Amino acid sequence: MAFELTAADYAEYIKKAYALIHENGDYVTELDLATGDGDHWSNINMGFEKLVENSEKLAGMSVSDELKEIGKIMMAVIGGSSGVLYGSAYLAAAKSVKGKETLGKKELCDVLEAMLNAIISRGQAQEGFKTMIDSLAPAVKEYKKCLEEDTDDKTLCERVKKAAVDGAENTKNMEAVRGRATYQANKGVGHLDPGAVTMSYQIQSNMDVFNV
Amino acid sequence: MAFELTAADYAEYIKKAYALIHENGDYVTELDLATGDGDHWSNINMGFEKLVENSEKLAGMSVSDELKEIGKIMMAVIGGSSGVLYGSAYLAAAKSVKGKETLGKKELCDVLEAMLNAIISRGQAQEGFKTMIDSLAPAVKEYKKCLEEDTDDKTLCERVKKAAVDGAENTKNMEAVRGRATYQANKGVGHLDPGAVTMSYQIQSNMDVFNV
Amino acid sequence: MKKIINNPADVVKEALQGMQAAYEGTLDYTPGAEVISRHEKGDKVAVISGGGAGHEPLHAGFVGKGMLDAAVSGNVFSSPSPDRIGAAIEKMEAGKGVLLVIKNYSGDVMNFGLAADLAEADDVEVETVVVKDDVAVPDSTYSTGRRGIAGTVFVHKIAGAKAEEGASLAEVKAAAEHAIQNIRSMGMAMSPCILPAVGKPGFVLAEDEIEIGMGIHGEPGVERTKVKTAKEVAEILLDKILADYDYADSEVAVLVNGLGGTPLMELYILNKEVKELLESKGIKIYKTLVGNYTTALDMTGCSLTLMKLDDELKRLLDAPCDTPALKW
Amino acid sequence: MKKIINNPADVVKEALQGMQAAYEGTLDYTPGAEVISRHEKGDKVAVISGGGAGHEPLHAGFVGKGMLDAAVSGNVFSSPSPDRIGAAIEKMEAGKGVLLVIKNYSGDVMNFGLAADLAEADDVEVETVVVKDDVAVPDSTYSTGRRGIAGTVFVHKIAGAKAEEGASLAEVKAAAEHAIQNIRSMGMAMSPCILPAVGKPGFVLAEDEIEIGMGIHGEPGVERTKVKTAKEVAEILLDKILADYDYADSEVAVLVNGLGGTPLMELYILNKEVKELLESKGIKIYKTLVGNYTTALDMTGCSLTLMKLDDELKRLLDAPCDTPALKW
Ligand SMILES: Nc1ncnc2c1ncn2[C@@H]1O[C@H](COP(=O)(O)OP(=O)(O)O)[C@@H](O)[C@H]1O
Ligand SMILES: Nc1ncnc2c1ncn2[C@@H]1O[C@H](COP(=O)(O)OP(=O)(O)O)[C@@H](O)[C@H]1O
Ligand SMILES: [Mg+2]
Ligand SMILES: [Mg+2]
Ligand SMILES: [Mg+2]
Ligand SMILES: [Mg+2]
Repeated sequence: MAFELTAADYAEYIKKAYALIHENGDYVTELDLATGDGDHWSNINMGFEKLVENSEKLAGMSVSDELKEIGKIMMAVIGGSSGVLYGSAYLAAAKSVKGKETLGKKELCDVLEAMLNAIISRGQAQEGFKTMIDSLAPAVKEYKKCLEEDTDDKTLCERVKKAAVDGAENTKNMEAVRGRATYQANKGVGHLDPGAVTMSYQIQSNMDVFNV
Repeated sequence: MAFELTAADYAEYIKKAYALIHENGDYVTELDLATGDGDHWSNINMGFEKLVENSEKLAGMSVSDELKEIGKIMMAVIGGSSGVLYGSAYLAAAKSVKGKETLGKKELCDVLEAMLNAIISRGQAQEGFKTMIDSLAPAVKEYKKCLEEDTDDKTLCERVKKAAVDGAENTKNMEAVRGRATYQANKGVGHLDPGAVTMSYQIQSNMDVFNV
Repeated sequence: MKKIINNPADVVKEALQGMQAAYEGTLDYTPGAEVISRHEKGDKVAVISGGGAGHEPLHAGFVGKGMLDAAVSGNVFSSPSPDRIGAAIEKMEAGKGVLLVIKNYSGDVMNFGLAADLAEADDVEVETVVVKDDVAVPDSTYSTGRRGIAGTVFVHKIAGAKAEEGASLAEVKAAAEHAIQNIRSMGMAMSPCILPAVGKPGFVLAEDEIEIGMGIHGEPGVERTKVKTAKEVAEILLDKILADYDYADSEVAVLVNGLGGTPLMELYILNKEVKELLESKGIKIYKTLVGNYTTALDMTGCSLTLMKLDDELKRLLDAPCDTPALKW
Repeated sequence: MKKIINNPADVVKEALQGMQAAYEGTLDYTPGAEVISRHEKGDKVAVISGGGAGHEPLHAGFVGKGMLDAAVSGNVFSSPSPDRIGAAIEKMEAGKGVLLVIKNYSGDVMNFGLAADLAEADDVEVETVVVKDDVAVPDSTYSTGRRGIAGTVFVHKIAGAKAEEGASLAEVKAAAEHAIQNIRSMGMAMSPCILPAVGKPGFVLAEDEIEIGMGIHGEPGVERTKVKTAKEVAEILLDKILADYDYADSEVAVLVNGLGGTPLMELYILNKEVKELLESKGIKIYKTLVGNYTTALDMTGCSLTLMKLDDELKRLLDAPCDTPALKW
């Protein structure tokens, strides 16, 4: 597909992300058991399940309304830290593309950047704090770079994906400053941050949907 | 020793019985776990421990006062079913040899019989109900028979001991009518009654002390 | 064995000391006798209960205005001895007589019975009632028969309220008997408890097994079965209770009781199911208690108790009470 | 996993339904928002708290006269979402403002914070206080910092009593802050809890190991150590508390809290030790609570909380309250 995403495409992406999250349940739960309280996967999985249930409705909206609706659903269903963070992120994303029916290459970048900023402001965390930010921030940076360099779509998708995955991977050696992992004696060092991992799943699925 | 028991001999017997009870802790507990609530050994062991602590004092009394004191200690320390039963038994035993300084062959039989009757009346149980009575009653019966047959002391001791042990052994196939084993679907069939087993330990030790 | 204790032999004494410390000025503790009693002695019939320890808050948790005057503790799961019970009687009897509320276990019946005999011999008027609410066990006059379990809490409430009104010993006993006749309970266990003196579980249940009808000392129940949903558990327990006594068209007090190790959250879920079932059967709920009232140390599981109410029982149930574990 | 539940996804909803059923006419339940609120709305500052489920009786168990006006529940161990919190605010605010009592977890702080912003946008006056009593965690302004645990119960009591007196929002907030400054807690866990949605323990402790300082969601503590006696546990917890805040020569309220799976008997034994230690240090005990007040599902273990009292805090602590889990 060309880089012109409809609400239906985005709903399609949600399904893909759900599948990837869903099948990694044990792994993500292990991570949150090691660094947090063990519920991150069940929280986020429940949220995506709800989104998938609503995917027909979502697919019928304008993209910006869709993003807003996703934010509301995520905030209501997920709860916990990730609920309010993703909720805030999607509401901000909706605002950033207000009135838009579809998303072009540039708009998708705006969406991701709006999400990043919303998460940072809601959670008072920064890159390097061992959170979901550490997957999203490098992905946004890479995305912008690709736009500057005007790479082809396939390259962009691969590079953004890699940035997100590497970013999640890098949380392994970080010390947590925000969130439950701060309670660990070693601040979670040695374990990936579960929120960064599920963020990377979403960015991967996102890029996969567009890169076809 | 001849069959003339002093309070000191009886206190000596208490120590022997304690030793035998003490070393069979796991076994007796298993039995009460299988048929009751698992505390019989700890109850009775605690009682004998207290008696042993008091053995010097006990040894200095007349035999009948000693039996009364033992009854009081047992009732106070053991608690549960066996506490009140042994307490009642020893109080009745003291009465049966009231004023006596020592116990002859005949008096010891009276003591055991008084105990048996007290247990039966306090607990409203009979032989065959899968209780401590099933060790004590045959022992008393055999004791009387030996007195009638005027056997020598050694034979008496061996026969009484055997009756007590066999009696305890026979509870294995009995159905409980009183006590916690009645709650078992099979009424405890297949397991020895813990109270009968500890009774048989006492009678064994008793006979061993006298049979020297 | 992981327990917050010092020495297994001292758990009862130290727990009662620690309890009394939390109710300084309201509750007294008598060392040796292991009795918790009301600080103020009432000019009324004394209602006294007790039994083995390990069922906290039963019994000492129900000592206070409108319920018990004293609770006597035995060792863990072991009946208290007659002299302990005698000490409680001596401490709280005020010349108006004493009612002993006994749960139907051989040990309790024998020890309280002997204590009653001894008190009578000292010219104290003593009456006894025996609680036997556990429908998991067939009722029987020949054998030991039905156990007393969580329904005991209602008996304490009713007898205590009646005594607080200034009723005579005969009247207090009659009220307790009346409650007992109208109370039925049924329990279920999911995992065993560990006695401090034993240090290991008294029985084993497989990872997917529960035991219906298990007693509060781990006495075997009527059936081992696969793990059930809360709804199924409610149905099983309630069916057994309703098959034993006629609650049709009546108003009831409900007690959803935890055995100690089960989180309150699960007891509330069970209560939801119990409520829906009772409503569907046209049985009206007058009052509900949900919580750990009669436990078995750290056993997981629950019991359900119904008490059929009439105007007298309602009045006595509603009467004010002020105890560590029940207060209104 | 053996739990009395129907479906792991429904535990919170069904537990609150079952709870409300037990307090018909006194407490209301708002489906979807998972809010338990007082049936009567007071003409006063509304005190609202909440957080993840699984800590029962916290939070809904403290809704009632003299404590909370509403409690908002998230999923198990998960903060409630802003819209749920908003529903509670909308239901109970009476034009006098709302105090949100938040435990210091990122999720709670973010969700309650957003809810407060949204309510302010709707012209509802909202203030927040953040409870951070757990001395196992170093206090910090840079990182997430100290957790809120069982001391929260005292904050609910103090803030609720102040609001009941008709105080202004600023005054209620000040009373809550004052309580928070004087409260410190420290916990210990002996075995993990099992989340209904996860079905297996979140961590493992060896048969002879305990973890000092573990949080109420199983967050790691400060030290794994061999099983200790009750006396040693009391010493360890108290030392850590006393090292953090100066309680010398003061009067305190004590909370010996169970984590859910520990029998009351053990908590009483611990209280005996705590009492003796405090007495030996010349710290005067004004009031003691012993029981399961802030739990972690079926986790075994305990926490100890001290609140240093002055005349104002004593008055507010003693003020009457009538909630499912605290009543006097
Ligand atoms: N302040 C924060 N800023 C950004 N991300 C955060 C923050 N706090 C937590 N997170 C993310 O949330 C994840 C945990 O989410 P989840 O388990 O659902 O919530 P909770 O911690 O409330 O149980 C962490 O792995 C981390 O990535
Ligand atoms: N009514 C009774 N008559 C005689 N012996 C009894 C009676 N009830 C119980 N026992 C004996 O007591 C033993 C159990 O004692 P114990 O475990 O100490 O008391 P409890 O049953 O109260 O836990 C049984 O094994 C049985 O031998
Ligand atoms: Mg989590
Ligand atoms: Mg026993
Ligand atoms: Mg016993
Ligand atoms: Mg969580």
